Amino acid sequence: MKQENYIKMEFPARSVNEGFARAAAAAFAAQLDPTLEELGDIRTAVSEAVTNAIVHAYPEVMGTVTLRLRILEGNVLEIMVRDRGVGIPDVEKAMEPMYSTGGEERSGMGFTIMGSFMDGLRVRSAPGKGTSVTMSKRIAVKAQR
Amino acid sequence: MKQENYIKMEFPARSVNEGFARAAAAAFAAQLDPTLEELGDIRTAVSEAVTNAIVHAYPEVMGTVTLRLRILEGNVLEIMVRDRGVGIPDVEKAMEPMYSTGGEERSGMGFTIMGSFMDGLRVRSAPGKGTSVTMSKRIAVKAQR
Amino acid sequence: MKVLSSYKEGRLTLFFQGELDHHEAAAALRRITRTLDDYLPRDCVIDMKGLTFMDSSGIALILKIARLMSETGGRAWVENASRQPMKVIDASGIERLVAVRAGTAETAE
Amino acid sequence: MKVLSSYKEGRLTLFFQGELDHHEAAAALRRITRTLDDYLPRDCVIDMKGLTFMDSSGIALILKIARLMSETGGRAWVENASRQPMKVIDASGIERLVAVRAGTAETAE
Ligand SMILES: Nc1ncnc2c1ncn2[C@@H]1O[C@H](COP(=O)(O)OP(=O)(O)O)[C@@H](O)[C@H]1O
Ligand SMILES: Nc1ncnc2c1ncn2[C@@H]1O[C@H](COP(=O)(O)OP(=O)(O)O)[C@@H](O)[C@H]1O
Repeated sequence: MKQENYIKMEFPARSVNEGFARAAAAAFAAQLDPTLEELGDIRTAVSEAVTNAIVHAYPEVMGTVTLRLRILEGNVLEIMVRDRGVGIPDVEKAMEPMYSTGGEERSGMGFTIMGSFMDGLRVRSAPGKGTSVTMSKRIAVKAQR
Repeated sequence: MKQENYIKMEFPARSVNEGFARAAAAAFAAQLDPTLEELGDIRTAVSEAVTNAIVHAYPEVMGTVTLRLRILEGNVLEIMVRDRGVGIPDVEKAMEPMYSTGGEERSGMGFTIMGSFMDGLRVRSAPGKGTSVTMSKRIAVKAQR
Repeated sequence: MKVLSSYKEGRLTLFFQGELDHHEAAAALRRITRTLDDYLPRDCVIDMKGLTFMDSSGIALILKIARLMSETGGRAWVENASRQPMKVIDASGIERLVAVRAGTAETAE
Repeated sequence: MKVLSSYKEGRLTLFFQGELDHHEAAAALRRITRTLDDYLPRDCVIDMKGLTFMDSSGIALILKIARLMSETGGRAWVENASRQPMKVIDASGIERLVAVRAGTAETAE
């Protein structure tokens, strides 16, 4: 009767929630018994994606961010971050290292880090409609520790 | 421009999510700068309410639990736990200390602990429709620590 | 949650470590019942020094251990509960049923 | 996140502590800019021993500090990054722009 587990969260696009989002993601991921390094990777990727929704998606209004974590077959953690914000006109370009519309306080390395810390990264976006970032990572099954 | 903050979470009524729920609640509450004792009270109350939804609400099916945390004016944390399960026929009776329909693995002290660890506790339930438990706690504003 | 145990001269000490909630309680009870059956101790000490969290599921577990012990003519009590578990114990009023000895262990929290 | 600092003979050391994300970065930059203006140091060491988490907002902050230092003819570098921050630094490739001295501090994680 093994059932897939998930958690879906919704919160306002306020920067104070960045720390909350990665702590909650880490707490959920704990059931896969990740190593400290895997947990660090997950916290980092969540922080990047959630920060993007907070920084870039809603320049005018206070929108909301949805974070969904799912456990898929094969000890895979899937992370989805979605906003209903301005969207990304050219996703390919946005994903290039160092590309940023965010000025000096952004490095343009967010997507690069998500890509290198996770096994899978898929970005879907429609201008005026919003953006969803879906990432996945297989958590190694440990021998009895 | 001070805005109320909230977080809304939804997850399956599986016991593995009890630990997640209280960790996520603690991570959210952290922005109110609670003491360790206040944080312990919040974790305990969330654990009781979420466990009730997991243990009692869905005897037949696998339902979902909603946990919402809000920050209200005056440094008040409001916690709402809701299920769409069987409901409680007699809420007053259910809230009596030691009353339990859960057998030996339950103590019947869940509501008592929620009431004593939080400042406010309101239980609304309709048989066949579900239960919502709303709790609130004022977090003392600390002098600069 | 982990339960370690040590036995000496009729006294079994159970060391509770980590977080004790409903999810953990059932498995813990199975392991503890087996240990009690193995040793049939006269005293059973529930040492909570390493317990960082407990909710009312822990209260049910303590009462169950006390009942198992009294069935074989023995006694159980709680020791070294740190702040959060102690507060749950206080609120639940089980001290009328099971002895709770205040420990000095405030480190676990 | 906290930033402590110490100054000695032209060298300012900034001790980063806690978690460095976008929420924390702006306030940290303001404090650091003020400190740099106060001391006008020749070297600025960013000591990450106490930093338990950093994302790409930290990369932007490091680059900004390096730029501020080079404006006054000084240098900045990173020391003692523990595993998670080091991995972010590696992935971002800023080592071409700012020196990163491997420390032995693996305790912070
Ligand atoms: N959720 C989003 N909504 C709108 N634009 C986004 C979003 N995420 C990323 N972008 C765009 O993609 C660019 C690159 O993102 P990223 O690689 O994370 O770097 P950074 O956030 O540092 O700018 C951003 O500068 C922004 O223009
Ligand atoms: N979410 C819920 N759905 C249905 N019944 C509930 C729910 N929460 C509590 N109850 C009922 O109220 C009783 C008392 O709850 P509580 O004081 O938490 O003690 P316990 O969970 O240990 O039984 C439960 O035994 C159950 O009958």
